[in-house]
Amino acid sequence: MVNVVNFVREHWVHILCPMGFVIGCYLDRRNDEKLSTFRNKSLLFKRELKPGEEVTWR
Amino acid sequence: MLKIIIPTIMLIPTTTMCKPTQLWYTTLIHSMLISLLSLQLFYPSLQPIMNFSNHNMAADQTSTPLIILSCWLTPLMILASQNHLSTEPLSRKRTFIITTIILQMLLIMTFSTTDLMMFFVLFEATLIPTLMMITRWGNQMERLNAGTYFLFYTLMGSLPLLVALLSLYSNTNSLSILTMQLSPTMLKNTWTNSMWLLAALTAFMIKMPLYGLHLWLPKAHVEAPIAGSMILAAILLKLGGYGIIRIMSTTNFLSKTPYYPFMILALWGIIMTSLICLRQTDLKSLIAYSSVSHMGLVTAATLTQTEWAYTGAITLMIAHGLTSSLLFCLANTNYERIHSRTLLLTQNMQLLLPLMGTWWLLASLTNMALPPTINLMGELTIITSLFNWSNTTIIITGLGTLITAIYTLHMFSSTQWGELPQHIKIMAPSHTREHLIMTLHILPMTLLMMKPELIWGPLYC
Amino acid sequence: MVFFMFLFEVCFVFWIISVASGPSPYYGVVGLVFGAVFGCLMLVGVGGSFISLVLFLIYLGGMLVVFAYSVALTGDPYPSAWRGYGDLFCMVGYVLFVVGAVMYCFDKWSLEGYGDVVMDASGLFSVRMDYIGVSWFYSYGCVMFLIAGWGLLLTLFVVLDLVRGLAWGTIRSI
Amino acid sequence: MNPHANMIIMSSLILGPMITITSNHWIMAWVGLEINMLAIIPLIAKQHHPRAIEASIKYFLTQAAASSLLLFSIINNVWNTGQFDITQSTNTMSSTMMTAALTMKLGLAPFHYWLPETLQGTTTMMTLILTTWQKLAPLTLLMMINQSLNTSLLVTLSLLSMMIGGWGGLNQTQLRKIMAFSSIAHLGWMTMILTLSTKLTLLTFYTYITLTTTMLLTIKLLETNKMSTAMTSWTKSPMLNAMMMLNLMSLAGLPPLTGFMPKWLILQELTKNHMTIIATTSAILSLLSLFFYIRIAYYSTITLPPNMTNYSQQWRHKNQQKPYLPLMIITSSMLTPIMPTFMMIM
Repeated sequence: MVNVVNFVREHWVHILCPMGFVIGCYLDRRNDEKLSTFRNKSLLFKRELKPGEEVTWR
Repeated sequence: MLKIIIPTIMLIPTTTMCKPTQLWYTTLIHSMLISLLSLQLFYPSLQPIMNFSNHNMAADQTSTPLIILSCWLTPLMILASQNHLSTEPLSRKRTFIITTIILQMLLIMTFSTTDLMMFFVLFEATLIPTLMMITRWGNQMERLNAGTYFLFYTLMGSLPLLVALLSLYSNTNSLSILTMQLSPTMLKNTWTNSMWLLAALTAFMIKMPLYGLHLWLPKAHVEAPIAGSMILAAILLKLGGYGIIRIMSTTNFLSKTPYYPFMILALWGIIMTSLICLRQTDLKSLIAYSSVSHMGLVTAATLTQTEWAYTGAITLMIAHGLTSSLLFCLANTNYERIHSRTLLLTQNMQLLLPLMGTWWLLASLTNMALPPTINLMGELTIITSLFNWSNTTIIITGLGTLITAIYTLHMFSSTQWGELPQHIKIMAPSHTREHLIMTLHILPMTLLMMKPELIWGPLYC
Repeated sequence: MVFFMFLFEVCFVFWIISVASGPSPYYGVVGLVFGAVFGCLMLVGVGGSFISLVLFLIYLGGMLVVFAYSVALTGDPYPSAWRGYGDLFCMVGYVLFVVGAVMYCFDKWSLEGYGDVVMDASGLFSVRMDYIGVSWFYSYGCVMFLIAGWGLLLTLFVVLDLVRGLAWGTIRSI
Repeated sequence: MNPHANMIIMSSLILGPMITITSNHWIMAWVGLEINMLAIIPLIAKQHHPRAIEASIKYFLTQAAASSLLLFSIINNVWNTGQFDITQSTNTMSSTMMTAALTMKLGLAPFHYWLPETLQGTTTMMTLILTTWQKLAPLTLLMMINQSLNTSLLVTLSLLSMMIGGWGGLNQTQLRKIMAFSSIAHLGWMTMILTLSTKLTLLTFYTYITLTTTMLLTIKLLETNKMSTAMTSWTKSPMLNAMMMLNLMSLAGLPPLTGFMPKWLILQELTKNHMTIIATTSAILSLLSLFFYIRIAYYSTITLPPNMTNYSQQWRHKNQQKPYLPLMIITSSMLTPIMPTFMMIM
């Protein structure tokens, strides 16, 4: 137990960058959704889901 | 794009709060992870579209290699500066690393923004960390002079650019890179448009630098610390080329006449700066002038505005970025041992540092564009497109490549062979760290040789 | 009346020249007071007897402040009057400047009309025009009056503070 | 100074510009200016040092001359238009004279000679008041009469003061004098845009106040009055010293920092009005100021002398922690992203 607490105290800074990556991924995904929603509003560029596809922005 | 930028920002608190003993490898590992993460941008760049991240940021074939290069350079800079900073107190080491991280963040944003005004602001924003790096961590007293030169040359050119962009904005009501080609106001070939073009291009020409506007560059390179030289040669010069490509897309239909002075200076500069290289005594200055010479090719290529030329320009920018950064690292390994940049005092290095000799050889070969390096691909494409633009340019470009080969060989032979200087009593062996830096420079070049379409730009798609 | 006016004007200019050329602030204040007297008399000449009276009183009050200032700023134990040619040059130069300026201004700005207005009421008014100002002063000008009073109080404080100095009664360090 | 007298004087110092700003009547505006001018004289001369007295006399003479010129132009305006209303000062000659008087009060070139001398003569805090609070009333008056001002006159004056602010500061070693020249150059930017957009003048003024206040408070805290003491100021507060560099860059108007925001908007407004050449000239003239800012930065932050301190016992300097200073540094360096909000408010 003490070891774990000590380990966390020693190395907690290493979590910051991966956390940033997770946040960044989440925000990127949201932006992708927003942009593809915008795209799907246009008649020219909108796209239906292919079978076996969850989202249109891939 | 945010999944690269936000970890980069989070790297700043990581740097300030990590344990003193872990400072170097924590920042190194994390920045290396970020740069590996950025490689995923290559995937969408192989399709002929702007890859939007959000409505302010997008990456296309032109900007993706540069973004990845700037991500790649940060761990290398951290790695290379370790010896240089070893005598500094801890807080200054942290400040230095934070400066490099901020620079990386600003560069990613500069290359990925879709708005010319944002591009301008971020382009200027990179000045402050670079200035701090040159003037605060340089070695000699002349660094202050070099910093002033750097700042004032760049700003003198870019303030007209600001006004030019603002006037374009008040004419077209948009500065988006995507819709710029569609704006109708730049069609006419009038004096106003020529002056506009002059104002818009001068900033990038100074940044490139064009021959005649290049005096700040050797000074800055010579006085900067190793990290400053690396980032300056690898990315910051390329900001100019990238800017020219972006601005040129707005002026598709203008007549070619306004470009002639730039073109002449660029082509003439290739010869002149290569000749200057031949009579340099200062190793870092020699590498700096070789950068000017290579960038002259890029400038000339971007001015012809063909697909081939753009491709060659981007390829050469990436290739030269890696090569010149590698050369500066090699020069720095000598500098850290001899404490002099003079070529005459660093002879017969291959006897003392044999493995370093291999790196020197490889670096020299890439710098003189030996087949099958990507430098050759870039130069060859540029020479072809310039030949297509005007047949006589082959004289200048051919001569340029010849002199490039000569001075590179001169640099190689005078550092690696010859009489061992008498004053060297004690010589530290080369560290694994230094070999790692060289490997990390050579590795991407070798890999890109095998799959050049990653940096092939608009031609591939 | 025309001769009186001429006399007043000449005296006014004379005293103002004495202010401009006098080397000592003490005499300068005297010159200002007399200049103010003749200026007010000129105003009487063009018909503003009441306003000139008010102006004269205010000027006297102001002169005291100026006097205090000059005492504060010089502390000159032996005030000197005119002597030598330097002061003469000052005088002549000032006269030339005034004459030139007046001639130039008469041409440029067409100021001929300035003296012609007489402040008598006309038409149905039974009160002189400059008396109307008194009623305005007490009706609309109350706040202004208070602020002006505050300004005078402030001036008093400022002068006192400046005069206090360090150990001396005046600021002798200049 | 007696505390009661001090209170009266300080309150009048605040009251004066308040009266000027709120009044619609020329005489009241003039009275406000006078009260303000009278109140600051004993504050400048507070130390009763010969230099302080000299500064206060220079200030008094200039301001009194400007006030009397202003009063004369007011009377002239009333004579011609019959209006005491500030916004109705339509007579050309009197509005020109008003411009001269108010720019003299502000310290704009070519009426700027008193400003560096006065600022050098007094304390740093008085420099702060003189460069920020004292500019408020004349600038407000200029903005109120901006309808009848002459654009080419103002643009000439502002270009002139940018040049003088830049060139004058190059030769100085005293930080307060440098701040005076920086103030002249910034005032140039404010008057440049005065006839085109008063809101931008206000924005420029706000950012100018923020930046100058931060800079002068830093100078006060580090007790660096000249370049040579700036050399050793890093021993007192290293972090503040590093931030001073950012603040100086912001004063110079380098892009991502706060100081760039007003310049950007002003240049945009000028280009929109087809004054491209003037915009370019003024942008390039700001490089002159950049040179001396960067010189201060070189001295204070960039270069560390090999010897520790030139002054004996510099390290004994009592380090007062000012809680507001970090906040001010943040506002003075990182406010540019807030620009859209500004544009929406205005």
